Amino acid sequence: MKFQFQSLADLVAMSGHGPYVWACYGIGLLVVAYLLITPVRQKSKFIRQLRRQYAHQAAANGRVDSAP
Amino acid sequence: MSNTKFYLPAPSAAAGFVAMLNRDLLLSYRHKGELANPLIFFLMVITMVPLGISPDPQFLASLAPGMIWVVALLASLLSMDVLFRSDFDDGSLEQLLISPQPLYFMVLAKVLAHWMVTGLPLTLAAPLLGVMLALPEGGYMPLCLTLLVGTASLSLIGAVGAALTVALRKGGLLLSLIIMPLYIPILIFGASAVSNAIDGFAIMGQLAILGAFAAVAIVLAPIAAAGALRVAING
Amino acid sequence: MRRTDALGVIALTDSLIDVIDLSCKRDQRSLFEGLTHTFCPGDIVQIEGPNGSGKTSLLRILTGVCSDYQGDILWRGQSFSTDRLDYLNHLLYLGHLPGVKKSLTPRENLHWCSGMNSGHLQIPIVDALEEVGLAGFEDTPCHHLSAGQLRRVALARLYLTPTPVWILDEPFTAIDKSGVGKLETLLCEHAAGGGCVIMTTHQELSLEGVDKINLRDYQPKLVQWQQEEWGIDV
Amino acid sequence: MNWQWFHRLGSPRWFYQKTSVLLPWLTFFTLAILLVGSVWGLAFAPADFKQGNSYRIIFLHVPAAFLSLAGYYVMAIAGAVGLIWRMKLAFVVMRSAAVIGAALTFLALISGAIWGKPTWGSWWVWDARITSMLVLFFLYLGVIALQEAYQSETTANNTSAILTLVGTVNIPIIYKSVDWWFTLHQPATLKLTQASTIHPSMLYPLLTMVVGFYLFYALALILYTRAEILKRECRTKWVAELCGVDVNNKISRA
Repeated sequence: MKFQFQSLADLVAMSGHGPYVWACYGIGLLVVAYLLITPVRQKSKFIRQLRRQYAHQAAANGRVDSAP
Repeated sequence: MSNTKFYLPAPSAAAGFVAMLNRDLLLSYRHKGELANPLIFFLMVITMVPLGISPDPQFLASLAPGMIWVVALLASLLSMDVLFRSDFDDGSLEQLLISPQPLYFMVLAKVLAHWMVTGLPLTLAAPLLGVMLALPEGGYMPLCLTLLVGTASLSLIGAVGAALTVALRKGGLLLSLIIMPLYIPILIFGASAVSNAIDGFAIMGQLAILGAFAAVAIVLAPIAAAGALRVAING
Repeated sequence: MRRTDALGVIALTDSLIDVIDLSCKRDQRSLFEGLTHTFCPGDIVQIEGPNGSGKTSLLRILTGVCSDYQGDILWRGQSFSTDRLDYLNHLLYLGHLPGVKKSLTPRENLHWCSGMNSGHLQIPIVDALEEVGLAGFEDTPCHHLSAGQLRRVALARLYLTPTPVWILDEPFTAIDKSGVGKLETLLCEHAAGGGCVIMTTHQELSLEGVDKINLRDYQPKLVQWQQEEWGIDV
Repeated sequence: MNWQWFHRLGSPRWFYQKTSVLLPWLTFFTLAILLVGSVWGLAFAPADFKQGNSYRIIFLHVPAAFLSLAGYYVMAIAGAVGLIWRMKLAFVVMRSAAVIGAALTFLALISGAIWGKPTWGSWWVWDARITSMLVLFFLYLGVIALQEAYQSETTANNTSAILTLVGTVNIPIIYKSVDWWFTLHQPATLKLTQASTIHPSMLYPLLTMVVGFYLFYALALILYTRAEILKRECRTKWVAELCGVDVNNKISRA
């Protein structure tokens, strides 16, 4: 197994096919990143929301308890 | 100490099938105007083709088999939406689900009625449209044969989509979206049989495959449609 | 409890439908819980409860149309889904919607209904329509009829098919006073003849001996934590 | 046989906790293998003698195409399990699989189109494989559209599960008929993949990428499912504990 290109510039150019190949891999990266980041963000956003909700509830409870 | 007042013979599936078929045919008969709609649509779209592309008979002839098949498919699809919708709206679908009849045969009866008032007229009207699109001599018989068998499968598969979207207000477009990919094999074999016949090749193979599709669809599609009706009406 | 005669004739002493620990949950929201009741021949049972307490859902569950429930429903001693068609054959359900086709005549509509059921008619269709006060309308297309008359077409089925179990969702809606009286008599006769009526209504009934199930009593208790989901509904 | 494990498998909490342990490892291996595979394919695999360097797209296209088809079956099996055993978790998996599958099908389509430009001189050619991919994409879109159309979650789940099952019966038929249709209309001489001719030096990076994509699929499915589980179970005690809420304090209110 050996590195198939003369230089890094060659690797980028890929004898003229560079734009196509790199565009493909770019889109691939975007899709992979999207599929991994969306659920993680969804989850953390949801946990934050739930925490706020519970904190709100706890505050409301505190007021009820201290009421005469 | 028995009560003979409630003597109930077991209902016969055949009688239920006939009752369902009769009712749906009677309903279509009462709405004669709607009966013609798919046909008029069929005719209009075919009129658009020469206007939009070219009136050259040779060009049209090469286009005719595929064009007629695509439009027949669309016409059948557009008429599919009402298959269960009106029954859902007035509560008779609910009555259908709780009637002591196997739902499979009820769905089959409804699809048969639908096919008799859409697929069959489309098949009969197809030669006329063939003339308008300069379909070559050898294509007429195969066109009618493939449409006859193919529209039956279209109605059966379409019934599944109609059942899945029955509870949705705006189900029409969604129905097309979910069902059209499933129509692709029928379109491929139907249209290619007609072109093959025009080129003088045998078409028994394609006809046999279309027949096999119809047979499988008769067995499986009503099961899926019945299941879909049960879950759609549940919500 | 399980005893059916050869002809499918129902003995008066048997219970018809047993509902055991029934609860209804739709999309995470619990409507009622822990409902247990035995419906016997001769019973008229009125389901009560505030709006949204699940009256219609309960009736739909009993017809088998709605499956969002947990618990058991027995038809003459065995689960009503084992011999579904037999159960449905003994059942008549009138829902919110009359289930009447507007472009058909009352006669055609009832003809379809009887064709779907056993086809066994107690009295001719014309007589049934006369009973509900639609004499002379047999061959008028239903879109010429009023809402009340449409409902009467549906009610005519009560005279036609001899099913023991009637499940009626608001049968008195859009029915005038004399019609209500007539219907009440019919329900009484049905019960006296060994039938069973399960119904919801907002009307004050003048009937005697009506059992009542108030769904308010079965409302889910306020729980601190939502119940953890345990894989499969067993 | 004891079916306890199967029941537990359906418990969202059990699933969530087990996958929490698995997740870091899975993420690490997935990203590592994908990275190794891409570098290998892009820089170290020899160029194809006919297609030159543009063939390097197959290291992305083929795994994506594999997974989009396999993903449909994952979705169908999940849907069937949900319908038969009324297992809610299965429906959650089905929903997640629809989104991931559609995204991967999209990737396969786009990469196929980009590969077509230098090879056939056109962005879009009605090649059998790419046409089948397009139909598969439509099938995914249909399932997602049906899921979104219903207000009631139960109905949405059940109807889209039935649609997936109907689609599953149809997919082999569609693929076969598209293949047949393609041979009818003069096949293009160059195909994106010619399985029989592929040289080991190209096969190994391809296999690496396929494995990487399978792992990635599992990872994405688990992540989506976990997010969905939290949403569904938001009122349960264990989710509250997970969010760091003082559970006992809340009980004192009642």
